[in-house]
Amino acid sequence: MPELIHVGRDEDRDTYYLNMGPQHPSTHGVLRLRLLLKGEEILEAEPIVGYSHRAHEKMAENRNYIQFLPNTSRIDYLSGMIYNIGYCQAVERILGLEVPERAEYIRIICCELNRISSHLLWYGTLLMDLGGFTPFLYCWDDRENILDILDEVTGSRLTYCYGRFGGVTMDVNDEFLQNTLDFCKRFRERLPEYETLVTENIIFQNRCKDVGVFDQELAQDFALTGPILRAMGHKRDVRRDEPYGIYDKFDFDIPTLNGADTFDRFLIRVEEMHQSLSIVEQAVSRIPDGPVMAPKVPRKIKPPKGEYYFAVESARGHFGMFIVSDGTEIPYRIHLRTPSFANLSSLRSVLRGTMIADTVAILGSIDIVLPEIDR
Amino acid sequence: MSTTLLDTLRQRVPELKTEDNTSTPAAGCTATHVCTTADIPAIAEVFKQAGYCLEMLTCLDMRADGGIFRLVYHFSRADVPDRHRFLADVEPGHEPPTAALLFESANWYEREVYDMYGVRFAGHPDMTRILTEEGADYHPLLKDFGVAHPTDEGNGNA
Amino acid sequence: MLQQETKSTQNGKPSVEELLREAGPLVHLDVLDNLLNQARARSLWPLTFGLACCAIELMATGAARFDMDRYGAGVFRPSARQADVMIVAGTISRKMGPVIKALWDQMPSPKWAIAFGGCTIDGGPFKYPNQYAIVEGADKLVPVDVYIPGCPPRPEALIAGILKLEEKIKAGKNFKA
Amino acid sequence: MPRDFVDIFGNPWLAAAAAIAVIMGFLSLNALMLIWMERKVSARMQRRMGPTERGPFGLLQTMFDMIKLLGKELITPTHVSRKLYLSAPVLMFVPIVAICSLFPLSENWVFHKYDIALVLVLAFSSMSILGIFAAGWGSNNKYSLLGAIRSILQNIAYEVPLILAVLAVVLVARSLSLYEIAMEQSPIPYILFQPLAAVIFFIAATAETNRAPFDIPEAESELIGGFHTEYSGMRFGMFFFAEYSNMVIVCALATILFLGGWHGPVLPGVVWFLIKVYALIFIMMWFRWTFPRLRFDQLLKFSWLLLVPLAVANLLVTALVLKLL
Repeated sequence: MPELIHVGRDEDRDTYYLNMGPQHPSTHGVLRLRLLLKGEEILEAEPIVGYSHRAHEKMAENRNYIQFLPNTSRIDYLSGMIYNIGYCQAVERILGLEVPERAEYIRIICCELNRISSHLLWYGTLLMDLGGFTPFLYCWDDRENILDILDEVTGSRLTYCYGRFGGVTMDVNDEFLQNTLDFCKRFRERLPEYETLVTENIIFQNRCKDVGVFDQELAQDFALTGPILRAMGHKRDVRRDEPYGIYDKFDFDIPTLNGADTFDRFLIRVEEMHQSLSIVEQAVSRIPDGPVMAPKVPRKIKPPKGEYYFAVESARGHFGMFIVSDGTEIPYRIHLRTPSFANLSSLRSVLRGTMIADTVAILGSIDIVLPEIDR
Repeated sequence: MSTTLLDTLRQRVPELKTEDNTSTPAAGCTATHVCTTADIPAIAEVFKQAGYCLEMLTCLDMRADGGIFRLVYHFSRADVPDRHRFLADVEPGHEPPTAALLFESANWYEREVYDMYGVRFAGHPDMTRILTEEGADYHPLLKDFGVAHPTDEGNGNA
Repeated sequence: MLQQETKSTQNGKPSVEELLREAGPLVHLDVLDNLLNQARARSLWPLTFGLACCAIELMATGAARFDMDRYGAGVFRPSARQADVMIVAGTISRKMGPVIKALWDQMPSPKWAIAFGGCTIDGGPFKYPNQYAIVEGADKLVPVDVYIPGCPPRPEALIAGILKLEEKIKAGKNFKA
Repeated sequence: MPRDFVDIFGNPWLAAAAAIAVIMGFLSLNALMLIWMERKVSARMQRRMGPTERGPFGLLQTMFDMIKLLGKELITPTHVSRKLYLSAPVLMFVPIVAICSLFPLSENWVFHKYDIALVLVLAFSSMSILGIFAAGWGSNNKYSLLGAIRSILQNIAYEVPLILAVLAVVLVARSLSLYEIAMEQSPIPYILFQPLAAVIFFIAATAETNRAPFDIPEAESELIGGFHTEYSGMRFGMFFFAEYSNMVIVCALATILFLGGWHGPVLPGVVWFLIKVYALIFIMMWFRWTFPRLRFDQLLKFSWLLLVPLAVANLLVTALVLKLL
């Protein structure tokens, strides 16, 4: 007789371990959630990561600054543009390089388009985890438009290597700007359609309203950042708090809600898409002419000895690069402080007492990308 | 940086050497402090009361020039942009006290530092590896581990 | 056949196996095999299984513009028991290696593997001497049928890969690469 | 009186064999077309094409799927309790064939006239849950176990409103035989008398066939495959087959009880019957591709706290109205 499922009996509870293992339709990649279950209720949840650890930081210590560029967009491939250009901005600030005005505007447009495409993918996968397949395909339609626009100028759909120290590689033509404006107009018409299809759907509201409520001290305990933090009432965004590039020239507000549940995290990101759209429209309307590359860029990048830290706002939160240089051409150490590493560790205390169906909803609303956690 | 915070810090940790670098924006923090690992819990407690979060914790392998590991702590404030960097040196083999009891985020950070550098933290609830494969017996980010030949003559991804 | 002749005459009468081998198979199953292969080629059910950046392009291929379902390959089966083709999409880390091997063994027998992306061919951008974290190439774990280069390859490349796999299945035993 | 199979074939055994042949033919052809229809309908709703390369409009796609499934290796995992695991697909499929023999397709197309056909239908439909539970419990896999337990609770929760809604129709028609119920509805289909019962019946029927938004037993995104995680090859094909046959049965029952079976102005009876059945099936598919999935406890609350009281109230009102008439 085969040994049936080991249902451990400790005291009065009959509990068993369930692995929402590395290969699971709704763990957004290769996360393994080890759940201690009593029936359907979760007693303890322990996320096990490391299944897509690719040694980015070790590679950073064997390459000079230029050669690490392709790695940056593969750390978090959904906001690849933001990471790539963030890394360039970090080294520019260390070297004190001046970037021409037009390149700054192009960077802003591409980063915000990338943020919208990352939120669209999150939107689709959250709905697919809750069982609704159709919104995934709708979001993917709009995402393909963004990928086309970015593909024309950067040459790749997902892992961009568009930024260089001192500017960007390719100039954008008017057709690119016109396509971007068309996309913004078409997407603004599509968002109300999403509204009726999903936000006003009573089943979706039941599945998300006050599910996975983050209590306040989690923000400080787990150093949460990004849309999760903004859904808890904190008005914190690196673009506004530590302005980099020319974000201070644009007026956009930081949406905050204080429900701190899955539904508010959902609304926050939808509102952020609106904000990013307005930034892109402002940037396209005010883009000046001029060169896209700084005139004098040193051949060999040799930053002065010392420790530097630079942070950007990626689609998932505060992405910081801690660069230690020992004066040579190869960085002594680049530590990548990724937002999802901290955000995911908060799952340990949030999932206690929820049900399996809620785990899927909460995990979807936290919006993690595994290689960004495992680096 | 509110002076009251600096004063409370100075009381708790008298021999704290502070270097203000609001003038150099590239450093990315308002002040860098050098302290010993023994008073990390005290510092963490001061910042926890003041509403700061432990944003980043990593380690540098300085055994080549000084024979020490250097732990880097970043405390950052939620609403006002204010970041403090703490550098604490650790002799190889010593176990610095953990900050995971005060800041939950330190739990995974310290596990990652252990996984990559082998620096164990005393009092950590679950001192195990987090990223490398099961049964890994090496600490990859140490400078002498599997050094790829220097990229000067190769093209980097040789 | 001449060489065959000399062997059997040495010990006088030909042995039973040689006679059987000359007579050829008793039952001709080629027609059934051919029919099964034609059906298998036209309905490949991939396993829902993304590792890294290439998984996003795999989802893009399943989405509206590059619809894989046109070729019957759009039915993504989450359970390995019901999948025919394992599309290894993304970098295989050392920690993930045994999991992929286990998934491959759980799949029922006429199964194929597509190595999607540079990392599954030979480690891609993460390949450097004494790389400690990744398995450099999917063929170190599973027998790969079709390799699709690119980092990440475009969705059209995946569809071309699936069509190439269909060619291979349709040709059955006499497939020339 | 219509001549049923027993009159046509003489001895009942021959009639039974003929009936089985007709039902299996109808069901298998139907399942093939329904799977294709589901993929095309879902594709159209998701702005994509669906299968197009295999035959005209991809019609041969499901045939290729079935042949491939027939040719797959049937894995019986070692950690599985064989008796339950192997009997599950059969247990799930037998009630379906039995139920099909009770439906009057049109004026003179009936397999056998039972005067208590409705009771038999309800009895058999609650038997198919045994197959799901045997599959879930037998495959000794935690996900399947969860799927099995969920399907039992859901089935019990939605059997009660189903029966109460059907009772309301029986009260109006004063007969348990499907043939007579359908005959009564020649001028006006019962949906006009019993709109609430029709809605409750249709919701409970969607839950009965484990289709979204009630598909929590095989919730793909949570439980991987739910009860049929460990099944491969044609065994999994049987579950797929049974799900779509269940859909046909439930929609056929709905047409007979509420839409007046084969009554329709011009076309012959059977064609009207099939049009109504396929219309209802399209609505069911529509549900699947628009609604996300309900959580497990919300689903049970929805049935016990909303559907059952509504059905009971509807029953009382019908009884009252009939008493006064």
